[in-house]
Amino acid sequence: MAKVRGAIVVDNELCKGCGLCVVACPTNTIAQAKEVNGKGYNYAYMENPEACIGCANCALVCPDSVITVYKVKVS
Amino acid sequence: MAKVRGAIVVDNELCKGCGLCVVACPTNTIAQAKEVNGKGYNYAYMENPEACIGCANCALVCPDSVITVYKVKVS
Amino acid sequence: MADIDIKDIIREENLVYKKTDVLTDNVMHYCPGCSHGVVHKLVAEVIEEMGIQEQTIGVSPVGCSVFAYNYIDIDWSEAAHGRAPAVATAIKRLMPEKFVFTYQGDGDLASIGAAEILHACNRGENIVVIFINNAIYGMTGGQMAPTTLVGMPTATSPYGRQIDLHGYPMKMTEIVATLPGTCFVTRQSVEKAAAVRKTKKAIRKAFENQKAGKGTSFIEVVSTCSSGWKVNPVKANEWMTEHMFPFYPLGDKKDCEKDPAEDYEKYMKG
Amino acid sequence: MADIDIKDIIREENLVYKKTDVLTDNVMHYCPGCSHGVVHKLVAEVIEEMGIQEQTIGVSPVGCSVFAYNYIDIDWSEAAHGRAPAVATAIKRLMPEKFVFTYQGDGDLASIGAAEILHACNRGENIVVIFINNAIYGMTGGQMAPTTLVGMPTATSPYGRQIDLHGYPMKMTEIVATLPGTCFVTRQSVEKAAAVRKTKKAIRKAFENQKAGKGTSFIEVVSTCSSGWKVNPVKANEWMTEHMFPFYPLGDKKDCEKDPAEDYEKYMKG
Amino acid sequence: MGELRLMKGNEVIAEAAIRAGADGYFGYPITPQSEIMETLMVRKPWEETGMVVLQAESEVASINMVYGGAGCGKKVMTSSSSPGVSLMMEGISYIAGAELPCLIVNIVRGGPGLGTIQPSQADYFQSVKGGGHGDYRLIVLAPNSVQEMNDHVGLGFDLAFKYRNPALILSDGVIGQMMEKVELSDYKPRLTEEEIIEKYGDWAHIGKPANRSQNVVTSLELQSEIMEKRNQHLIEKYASMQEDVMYEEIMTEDAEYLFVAFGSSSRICQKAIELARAEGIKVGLFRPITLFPFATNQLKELGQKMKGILTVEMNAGQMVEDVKLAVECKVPVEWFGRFGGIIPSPQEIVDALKHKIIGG
Amino acid sequence: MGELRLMKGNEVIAEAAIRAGADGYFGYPITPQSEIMETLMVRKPWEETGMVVLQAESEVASINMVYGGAGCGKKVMTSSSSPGVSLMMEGISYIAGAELPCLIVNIVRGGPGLGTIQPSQADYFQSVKGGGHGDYRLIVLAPNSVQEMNDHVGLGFDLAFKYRNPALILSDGVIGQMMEKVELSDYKPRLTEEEIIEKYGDWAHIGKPANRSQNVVTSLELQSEIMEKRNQHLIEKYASMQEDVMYEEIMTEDAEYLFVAFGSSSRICQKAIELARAEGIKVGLFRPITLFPFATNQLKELGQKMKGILTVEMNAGQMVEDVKLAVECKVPVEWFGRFGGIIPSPQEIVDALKHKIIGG
Amino acid sequence: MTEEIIIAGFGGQGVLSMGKILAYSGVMQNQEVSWMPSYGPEMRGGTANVTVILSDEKISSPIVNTYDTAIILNQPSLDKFEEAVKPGGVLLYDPNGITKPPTRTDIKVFKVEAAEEAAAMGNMKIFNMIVLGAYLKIKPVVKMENVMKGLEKSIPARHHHLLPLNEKAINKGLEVVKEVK
Amino acid sequence: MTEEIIIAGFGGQGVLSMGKILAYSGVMQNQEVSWMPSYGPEMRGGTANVTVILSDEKISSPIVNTYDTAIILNQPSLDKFEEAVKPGGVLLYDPNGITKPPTRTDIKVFKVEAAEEAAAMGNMKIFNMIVLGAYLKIKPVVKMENVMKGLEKSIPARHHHLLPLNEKAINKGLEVVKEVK
Ligand SMILES: Cc1ncc(C[n+]2csc(CCOP(=O)(O)OP(=O)(O)O)c2C)c(N)n1
Ligand SMILES: Cc1ncc(C[n+]2csc(CCOP(=O)(O)OP(=O)(O)O)c2C)c(N)n1
Ligand code: SF4
Ligand code: SF4
Ligand code: SF4
Ligand code: SF4
Ligand code: SF4
Ligand code: SF4
Ligand SMILES: [Mg+2]
Ligand SMILES: [Mg+2]
Repeated sequence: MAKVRGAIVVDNELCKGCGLCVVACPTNTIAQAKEVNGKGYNYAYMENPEACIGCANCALVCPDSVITVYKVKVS
Repeated sequence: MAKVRGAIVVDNELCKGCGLCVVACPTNTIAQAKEVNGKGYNYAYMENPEACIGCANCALVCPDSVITVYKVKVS
Repeated sequence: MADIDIKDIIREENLVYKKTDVLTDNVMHYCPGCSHGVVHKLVAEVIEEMGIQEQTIGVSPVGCSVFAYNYIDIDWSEAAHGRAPAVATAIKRLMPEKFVFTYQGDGDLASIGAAEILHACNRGENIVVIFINNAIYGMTGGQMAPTTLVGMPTATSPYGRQIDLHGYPMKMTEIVATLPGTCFVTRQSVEKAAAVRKTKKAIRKAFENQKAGKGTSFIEVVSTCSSGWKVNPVKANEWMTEHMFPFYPLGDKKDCEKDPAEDYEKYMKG
Repeated sequence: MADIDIKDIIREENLVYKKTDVLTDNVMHYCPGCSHGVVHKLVAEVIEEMGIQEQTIGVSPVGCSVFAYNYIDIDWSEAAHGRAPAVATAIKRLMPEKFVFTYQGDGDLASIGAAEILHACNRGENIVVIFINNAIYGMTGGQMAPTTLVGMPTATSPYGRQIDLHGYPMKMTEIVATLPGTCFVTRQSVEKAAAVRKTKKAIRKAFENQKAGKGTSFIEVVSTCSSGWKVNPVKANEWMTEHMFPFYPLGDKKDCEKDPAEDYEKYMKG
Repeated sequence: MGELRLMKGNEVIAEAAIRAGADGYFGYPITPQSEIMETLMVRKPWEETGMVVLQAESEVASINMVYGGAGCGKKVMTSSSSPGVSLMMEGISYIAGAELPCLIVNIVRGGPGLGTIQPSQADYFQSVKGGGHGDYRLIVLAPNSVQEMNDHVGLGFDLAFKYRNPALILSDGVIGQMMEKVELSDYKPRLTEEEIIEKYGDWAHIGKPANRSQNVVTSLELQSEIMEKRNQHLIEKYASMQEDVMYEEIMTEDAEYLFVAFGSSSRICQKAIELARAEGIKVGLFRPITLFPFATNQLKELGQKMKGILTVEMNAGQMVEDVKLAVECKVPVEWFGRFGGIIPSPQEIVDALKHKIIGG
Repeated sequence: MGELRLMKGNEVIAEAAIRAGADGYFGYPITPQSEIMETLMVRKPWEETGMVVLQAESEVASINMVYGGAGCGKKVMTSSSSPGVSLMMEGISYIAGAELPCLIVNIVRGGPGLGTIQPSQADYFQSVKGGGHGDYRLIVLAPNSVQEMNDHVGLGFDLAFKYRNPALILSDGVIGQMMEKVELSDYKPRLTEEEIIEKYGDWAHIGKPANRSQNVVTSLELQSEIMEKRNQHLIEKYASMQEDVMYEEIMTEDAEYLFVAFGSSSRICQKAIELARAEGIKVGLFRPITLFPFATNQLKELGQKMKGILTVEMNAGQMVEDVKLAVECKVPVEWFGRFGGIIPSPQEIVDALKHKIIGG
Repeated sequence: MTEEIIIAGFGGQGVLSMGKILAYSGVMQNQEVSWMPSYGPEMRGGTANVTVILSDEKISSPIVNTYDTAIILNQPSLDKFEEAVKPGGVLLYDPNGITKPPTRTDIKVFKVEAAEEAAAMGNMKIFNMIVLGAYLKIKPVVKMENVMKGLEKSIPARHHHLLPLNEKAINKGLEVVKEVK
Repeated sequence: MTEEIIIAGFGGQGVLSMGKILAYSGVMQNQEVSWMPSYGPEMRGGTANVTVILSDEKISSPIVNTYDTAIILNQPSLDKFEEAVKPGGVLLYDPNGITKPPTRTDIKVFKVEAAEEAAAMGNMKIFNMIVLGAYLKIKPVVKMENVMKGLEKSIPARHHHLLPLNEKAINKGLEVVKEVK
């Protein structure tokens, strides 16, 4: 059975910490960092990288288009 | 049997000769004069005074409110 | 047939119809047969019948009826082109006990003043709007209006209104009927006595609504402009009956009295 | 579970989603979570997918999205408050082979610009209108918009919108759907991935309509303004889902593809 | 002494309107003056004095609501900023033509077009010469402090009613956004219906009793002979406003040079005077408070004694024309200004005085 | 020689626009200029040259359509009369701020407000000083014959594109409604897409090819430093327009007195010169053809030789300020005018010269 | 030569087009011309007038207050313009509908029964052409051939078949005009 | 006495209200005051600043280009305003987030770890009151009783229960401010 693994790259410095990706992720992959970036925002990051299925939901809802999504099939 | 007779008074000088009363009259009482009034309009008048039933249709449609209507019951 | 002399009929006691005193004695500047005259009379008669001459403020537009104030004997404001609903809004809000109505042409109300009428109706301003739709700009010499029918020639559509060039004729009455601020929206005409009677009833109802604080009442009167249309008044009425009525069907579009609650709920539910 | 290193996933060949090149690299000035950002992206993606970046002219409004031109990498005109539909009308009529869209807020489109949008839609201008309804004036600091819900507090209705004072919230989408010039009228949202996908489809369809010369396509996006609403972006989406959607129900209001003839006839018959 | 507060100029406009017994405010949001309507909405004067406050659909609607309200003999007002005021030009011309009293507040921002929201004085011509069509004039007041923002609301209404003419407060973000101490005016009750009938019953559309003829508010007159008489009457009215001219002279007794400046730039000029006098330059300030009527005679008398005059404006040189006309070109008159939202610094002004006037 | 016709001024505007290769006209009916759009609609230029003609929903929409069209690098125009032009003030300020070329025609009627439809020159200030907000200037042309109505359309477009600035033809019902002989201009083809790319590809929004950066038409600039630079650039541009100043001198060689008048009143002044000279009064006429740029230097040179100057305007005295400023108050300058739709008679003008200047 | 003419009557009497034909005739013989109509509220049912100037020189003002000739077609116009005829000038009128005829003695007064003649010719539309003929008899400021050219220029091509009728009407006017002494 | 102060930082740090309290304190002791904020595009997430002037005389210009005191709460503000402090004047800053500290030697530089102290006190909202306290230590231009009165006047009545906490924060500021030598 083919399985899917995904990963996202968030541009930390451009993320505004709105948290929309966090709630959009079906797999609870994302969380907001405790630290803030240069603009004072708690940027998003993969808290549970293994959970990501590369569905791109997070990227779709991100208003600042700072998420890039990758996906591979693993068998 | 009670019958109705009517009559209208047209203010000749103010009539603009639009002819709307003529077509509104159910009894063909009204016609437009061959002569024109001071403003050059062929004013309306009772051509068949006996026909008038005082229904006021003519007055209702007159844009310049220059028709006064009278009505009596005659037995 | 009982023989009776005309002189015996034409007597004070036999009077059944005369010009209302709420109309002034000024000779109207309108062209022969112009619908404006009939509607002026009806507004004046309703004001007389309701005994509200001292409490009524009219707002006249820019259009042939700009001089409405010369004919209906009440206090008036002459509004800038299209802005009568804004003017009336302020008058009514500042003097809520008064009766306030706008009297507007189709160029005035549907073209340049589209935003103002839409918003006044949407706010549900407690006013009466009389909308004279003669499908043309009468005053400026017969240019195309937003309500000009497809194919109808005007000074700015000499070959007739074409959809691709000028767009569709607009049905403002149907649009304002969708707004929850309006309580009574109707389309009438004055080409024959029966129609005149109905229109008067509608105007009366509109003013009664205002008295009862029900919101905006909107009365379109499908009208003629023989000068703009370049036909005589009798022909104009015929043309209107044949061509305007099918596109602008007469009748009430909305009457909150009939079911105010349902209406409101429908809107709020979307 | 197959074990694979993150680094092996994050590889060019595994890329499934990245920011479109039609978006510039400028950092958007919008507040965190603002819906404008999402919709900008969708417009940019559609332009990219259709390959029309060189032929598309955008018209930005006065509102928070006034600077849309800083973000979508095409030629733009910044329009006066409310007048984007007039600006777009001229651009499209003078360059019919180009793709032209307006991008407008609710204050811009439904309040000051009500006449212009109504008439552009009525003329059936062959343009796309993107209408961001966040129920508030974002740019000027959170004042009441024509679309502000009843009871919703804003800077100019601090105790919530009251019908008697401020009138009803307006449903522009329902209004323009009644106009025969529009070919596709829909209401969408971008609060979750599925909604984003649907909205993008709608935008794509709108541009395809323009290509096919079908008239005005009008896409309302029910949006949030966390700054104006004074809640965080996640809560804003929740609030929108709970309060805005019932009043502004999502979905297509009109799609001429489905039955253009019937629609037209219905209008012409009244 | 009235109530002392620390308030923003914009907020004061709102508060002063309520206290002046205003009957209605109609407006549309625009930076940097939205606080005026916001303050009113928070204050809810309709519950207190009965004043109507309405957010209109646009500035075009606002000014026409003002027209409607003013026609009722009511004290009504609107406020906006430059682009919004431009949209009011037709309406303002109507109000002036129909001779209605009202108050318009313009918190000017830099133009042309959408421009900038920063302070500017570039709407001088529009306000003073008439940006709308036809020969008309507004009464134009230029406050230079938060206190005057308060005072000019009452004054503006008073003059508007005295002359049956629109009055305009021309200010900008400096005065509108700034907080200063302000002594608020006492409450003045709104006029009752009876009072309005008594005072304005000869022209206001307030319902026509049987014993008088119609009151019609209109600016239309198709007969040229009558229209010309109306214009003539207006011209005479505008000339008569000279009796209400207002201006201020600061440190002019011994002055050899003169700044002429209004509104916020007059504040900067005061600082510039301090700096210049510290260097031994005897300079004073002539500040027109009413921009229309303009203090032509007073400026002529004072100005012609000077060695030179520098007009300081946050625009490309507008009032300078009226200054030249006032002193009849008998003294060198130059202009100095910054624009686009930039506020000149006191030192720049002193430097300009040196270069353009003293050394020039 | 071009085609000779007997035509109304308004009709000529329409015809000249087609022949000038105009791409679009957007307008709204208003007396006394509706013939412009009507003539276009009858002529159907879209079938001939491809010119777009659209009746807009209002003057506000018209001017914003012009803004949109001008941004495409197209030759676009609108026309209206005073109240309609007042409604365009915001849009005109935007066009000036965004530096777009276009042509606006104002066939002035008497104001303020709805006023009268008869001829007037009371929109001088609005046109020349800027009725909209912010520091901007229009190129203002004042034709005084039907022939110039033709000529100024082409000229207006040329200057508008030369300076990327709106041009305005300020005329009135005298010239608009009158028929005179006119030699129509030859047809000039509309620019092709390629030509527009070549000429205006650096600023017009015509679709962004991969090899250039975005063209954005906007008047917005929130950074004051940049905004001030934009204003500075505009000021310099307006000053540079002096090279295109136009004026006419009639019988000034031996003149001791001078009429200054533009547009239709300059025609009446010509008749007045005939009458005055018959009485032995040596009077000439200085006619500014461009009201902005104003022929300040030329008028200064000529005017300062005179014993006195009478400015004749169909308004309450507007251009007279610019005349005074031009001659630097060195010569008595007085104003004579009629207004409200009344046209002064030649004899009245001669009388005014005698009373206000010669005897005064 | 400069001829300053006012033509005034009711709207619908062809006042403006008569002026236009006259002006066009001037153009045809290389004169300078101007045609300045009244416009506006007088349009609807009211009076209409037009000032036509024909001149060998450039025309200064298209608006004048006194006229060499006044052509008057109704009473209100007579009331308004009789005084404006220059001493020694010409007043031509159609007596139909005139209740108070002109009284000035320092000018030459002519009348033409144009309405009557038009009715007799069975076509009220040529009324103004009869008046034009009458005027040209009194003041042959333009040659007949140029009048016909002017006429051709000023009426739409689809009406060119009416040219002979118009010519007949003009000739009728030349015939029937009479000086009132 | 005239004290011209600029307070500058991020939006949300309480820059404007700190200035307001200061200004109100001046009012309470009968001084002339002005409070002139930056406004506009800087609002959203950007920087905010306010010029406060306290004086015994009438204040001429509410806008000045040099300051007696600059209170600086982030790096961009430091970059912008360090140069604007008059020679001999005061620069007070919170080092939190400051990467390039002030370098001028002709002015007195102070620092207050207000963010840190506020966090320690468990309430970020009193951050600006700590800064205010620090300022008052350096320049006691207003009496503490008037500051408390000013505070009372400038915060809504429903928040008056927070006055003691604010007082505590001000006192903390008085305590922890340090001159940087
Ligand atoms: C701002 C402005 N634009 C245009 C006009 C010219 N104008 C006067 S009336 C009118 C239209 C009248 O048409 P409508 O409203 O349909 O009234 P009607 O004359 O047909 O009754 C127009 C465009 C004006 N007076 N003001
Ligand atoms: C003529 C004019 N009036 C008012 C304004 C001020 N203004 C700027 S944006 C805006 C409203 C913005 O609200 P909306 O259109 O809903 O856009 P949002 O910011 O919510 O996206 C207003 C009133 C202006 N710039 N011009
Ligand atoms: S791609 Fe899908 S699973 Fe992965 S982080 Fe984004 S939303 Fe979550
Ligand atoms: S949606 Fe985008 S901006 Fe918002 S937190 Fe996630 S990555 Fe950051
Ligand atoms: S009252 Fe009736 S019957 Fe008599 S004339 Fe009038 S319409 Fe005819
Ligand atoms: S309807 Fe009236 S105006 Fe018309 S013809 Fe009859 S009476 Fe005369
Ligand atoms: S032009 Fe038309 S609307 Fe105007 S008065 Fe004449 S008929 Fe009536
Ligand atoms: S104010 Fe509202 S609409 Fe504007 S950027 Fe912020 S969240 Fe978006
Ligand atoms: Mg109409
Ligand atoms: Mg919004």
